[in-house]
Amino acid sequence: MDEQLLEPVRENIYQLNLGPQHPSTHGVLRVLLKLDGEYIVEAEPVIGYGHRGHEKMGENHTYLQFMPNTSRMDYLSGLIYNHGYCLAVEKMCGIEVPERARYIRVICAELNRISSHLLWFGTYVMDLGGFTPFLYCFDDREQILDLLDGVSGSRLTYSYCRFGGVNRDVDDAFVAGARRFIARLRSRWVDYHNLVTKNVIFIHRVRDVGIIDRDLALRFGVTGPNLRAAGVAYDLRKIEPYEVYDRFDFEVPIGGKGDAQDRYHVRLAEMEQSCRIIEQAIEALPAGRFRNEYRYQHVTPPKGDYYLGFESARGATGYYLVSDGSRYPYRCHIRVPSFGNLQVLTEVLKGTMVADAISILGSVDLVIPEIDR
Amino acid sequence: MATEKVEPVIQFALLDDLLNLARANSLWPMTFGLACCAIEMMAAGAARFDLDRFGAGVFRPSPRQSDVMIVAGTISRKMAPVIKRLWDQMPNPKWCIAMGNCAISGGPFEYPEQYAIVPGAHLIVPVDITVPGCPPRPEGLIQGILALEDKITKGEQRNLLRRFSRKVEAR
Amino acid sequence: MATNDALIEQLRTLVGAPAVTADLDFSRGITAEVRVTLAQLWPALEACRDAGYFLETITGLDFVDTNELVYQVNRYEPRCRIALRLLCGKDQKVPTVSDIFSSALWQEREVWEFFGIRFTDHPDLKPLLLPEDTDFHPLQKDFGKVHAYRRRDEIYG
Amino acid sequence: MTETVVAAAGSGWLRIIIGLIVVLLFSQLNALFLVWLERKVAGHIQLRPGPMEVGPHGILQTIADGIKLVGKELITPRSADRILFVIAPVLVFMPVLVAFLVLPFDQHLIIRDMNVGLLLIFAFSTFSVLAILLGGWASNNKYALLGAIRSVAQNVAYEIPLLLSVMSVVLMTHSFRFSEIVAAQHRFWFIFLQPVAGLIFFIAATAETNRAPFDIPEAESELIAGFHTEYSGMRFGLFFLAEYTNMFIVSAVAASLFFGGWQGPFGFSLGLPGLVWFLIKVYILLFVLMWFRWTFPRVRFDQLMNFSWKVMIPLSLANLLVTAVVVKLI
Repeated sequence: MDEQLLEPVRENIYQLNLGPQHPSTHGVLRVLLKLDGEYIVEAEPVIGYGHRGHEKMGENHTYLQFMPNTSRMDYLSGLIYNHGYCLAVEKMCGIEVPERARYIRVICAELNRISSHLLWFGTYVMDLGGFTPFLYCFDDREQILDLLDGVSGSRLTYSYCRFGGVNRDVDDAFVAGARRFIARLRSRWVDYHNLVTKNVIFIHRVRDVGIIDRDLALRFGVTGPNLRAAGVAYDLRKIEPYEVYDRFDFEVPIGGKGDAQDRYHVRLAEMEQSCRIIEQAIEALPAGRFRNEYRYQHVTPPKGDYYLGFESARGATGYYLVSDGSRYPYRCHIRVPSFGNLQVLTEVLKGTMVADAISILGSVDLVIPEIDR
Repeated sequence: MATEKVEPVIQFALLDDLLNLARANSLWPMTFGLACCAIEMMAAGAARFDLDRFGAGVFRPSPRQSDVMIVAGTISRKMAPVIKRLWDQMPNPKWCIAMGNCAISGGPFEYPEQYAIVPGAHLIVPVDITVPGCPPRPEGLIQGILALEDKITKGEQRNLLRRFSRKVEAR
Repeated sequence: MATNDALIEQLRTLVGAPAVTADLDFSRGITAEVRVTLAQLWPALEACRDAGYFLETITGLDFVDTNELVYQVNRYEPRCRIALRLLCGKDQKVPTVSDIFSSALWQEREVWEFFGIRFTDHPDLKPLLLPEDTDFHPLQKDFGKVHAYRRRDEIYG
Repeated sequence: MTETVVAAAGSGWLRIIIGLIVVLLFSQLNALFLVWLERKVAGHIQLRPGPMEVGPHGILQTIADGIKLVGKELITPRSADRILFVIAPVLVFMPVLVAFLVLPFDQHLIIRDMNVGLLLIFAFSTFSVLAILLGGWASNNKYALLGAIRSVAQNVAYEIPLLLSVMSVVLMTHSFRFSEIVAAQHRFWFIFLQPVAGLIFFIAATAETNRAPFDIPEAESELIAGFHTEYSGMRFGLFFLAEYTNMFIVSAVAASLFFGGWQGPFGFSLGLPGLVWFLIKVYILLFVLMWFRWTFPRVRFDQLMNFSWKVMIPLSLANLLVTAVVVKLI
């Protein structure tokens, strides 16, 4: 810090402290901007304002006790994080999961992904100054939250998955509700496109802004929709199919040059693909048990380490678990996608304007407590 | 923070009541979220729950213009001084709602030898209302706001503006 | 798996055949595991970068007798996660790989603040997530409440 | 009825004093009403009811807000320039009041029907920019300063097309006097004769009042609250009220210049008094301004500038030229 203050500052260059309390840093991110007028000379994200010590907690809690933490890491796609964690522990211990449970998990995870993207869509347009789409998205999102609330009992931090299944079975009302929601969401696209996608002001704010191309993404480990916007079809659901994703017919939407507009279109297209997955999963939803007969309370995986990668709403996520044969993991490391997605901004933000910085920050879809863990 | 409350020499009871009535019905929160609870706070302000019905939907980004600080989420050690500073930047009279278990007591993240968080907003700023839950549902936050209103007007019956509309509903 | 062969052969020649365990059946989430020494880390990761891999994550591990770093690299095509395991003593410094993968800049800072493993030539080695005046390393096993502090061979045999 | 009132009020000083009192009351109440209306309009656009609980349909909401703001602590940052910091919010409100003096609410309901009424409004409207600059500068806050700089640049850029579009109306009426301009629209409103000028005027006026999509000086997601980041209590309230009164004024000017002021369409008054016609038009325009705000995202600073200098100004110049030629020929 001291060195930073002492270094000779060029004339006309001043520092602006964006955050940690700022309307568009999506949580508690602080970005130190060095500005020349409105142009950014240098940007340094400062993180850690949401650090809660998840990894230490992972070592202090048994495998099951850590489950609620997983949905609080990335609270926008909490169920996907639950899902990944369950898969990791199940693979370690060799726990069989009933078919029905696997389909339920996929349905719920995809619903969660849509809700995460919807929230991103709303907040992104709000960052750009359009307030109304935010409320429309929240209205749609509430329908998903109602569905997931019905099966898991929580609106945001689900902890729905269990080792060997899920917490509660879904009923016909859920299935009908999911169908209704998909129909509703599809009917809303017209409004969204008219209000946002085709809006001239919006197009000018996102086109050619914040380009993250393949090389840059490779250097910084950018994944998820931000990478796919650069034209790389890297989606762990396709590349390393986990659960039953290999049984569904869906596409991986990709963009072209990787600017904010591509990221916008990729996320919108992903929502549609998630709808397709849910539809197929509902069609194929088998009867049977929704969790194993044996309730796995204290699992003791065999010694060794294990990595499971899965695709959260923000990109390639992974749990690295080391077991020493006891009830507590020896090490619990989480690879979070937003980490790389934020780090790349140190390069991308250079030379842009403050208004663009907000647009770029919003377009990469950050969840800060996920980075801070 | 713990300054003694000095009673004014001349009391303006009616004026005070009027001011409190206005304050209670115009609680502008600060745009300020820390973690998961912030999303529920946003949901409370959005179309379905609409905090604006109670006059509390004007989320001001600047602490200078806000009346109530909703501490929504886990307070990390790194963030604590910032929260204190934001609180000091708010003009009097001001109130604080601790939303969610993390802001009340550290919630699920509080355990022996936890190194990263401050267990409770009351350790940094004076908290008026606590809204438990992990995270609380938006209804919970609305109830918290209403409880704060009652606290400001010193009793539910004295919130005349709200009582008026309740009568309309009852009819 | 055939596409992997080029890089894995290259790594075999770099670090010696016995250090490479390739073509695992993915039951542990990785395709190949490479044990590297401090000197071999740079060339091995450079070979990975040249083959189009990206650094997925760096994980630190704290054992009684040693520290361990696990570098995981991956690429944009199916199933090719390679884990590079680096054992380093308690006082040993690790060369930074931030010149090879920019994403290591922050990940190494994180490892430093959590485990106290120092990286040489790192341009900006200060705490990332914790306050800048932090003087403890929370994920070291002698910090706070810990259930077990083991030697490495107790787990990996 | 209005004639008798005006006649009773007489002319000269008495008229000015009564006018000022009425204007003060009207502008304040109107601004409060507009704030409420904005929140209601926003609410209904966004699938929610808006203020509902404070009084019937939240009608008392803005009064509660106002009383609360009066009762708030006034903070002056230690590093701020005290005098300028205090003056700025007062300064932003004064020109707004002056503008009311020359607005033609009805044929006879003008407090002072000056022959340079139009010029007076534009002369004083620039004052509010000065106030914003002072406020942003005196706050000694980087966000406020950025907001102030943006505001000045934006206002300078949009003042030109605004005035140029007004000039084409003036060319047609040969007068700066509001009553004459309105009277000239007895048959055809100028929006039909001067559609381009009308459009340019409305866009530039939106920018002048710092309304979305041109609200970059107070862009919430970028600059916290822009130039009034450091203002608390009623000082902030004054900025807030001034914004809404400004909105009223530009809508009133637009209604007078392009929509026939107090006159009904095509000379049919439909039995409604002039004041009603005038207010109907003004509120429709105000609604459009609110509609803009809740529909459009914000433009970027440089795009805003480009739009003004590269599109609006050449267009308004061309329009002025065509008008001049046509007026000369006829």
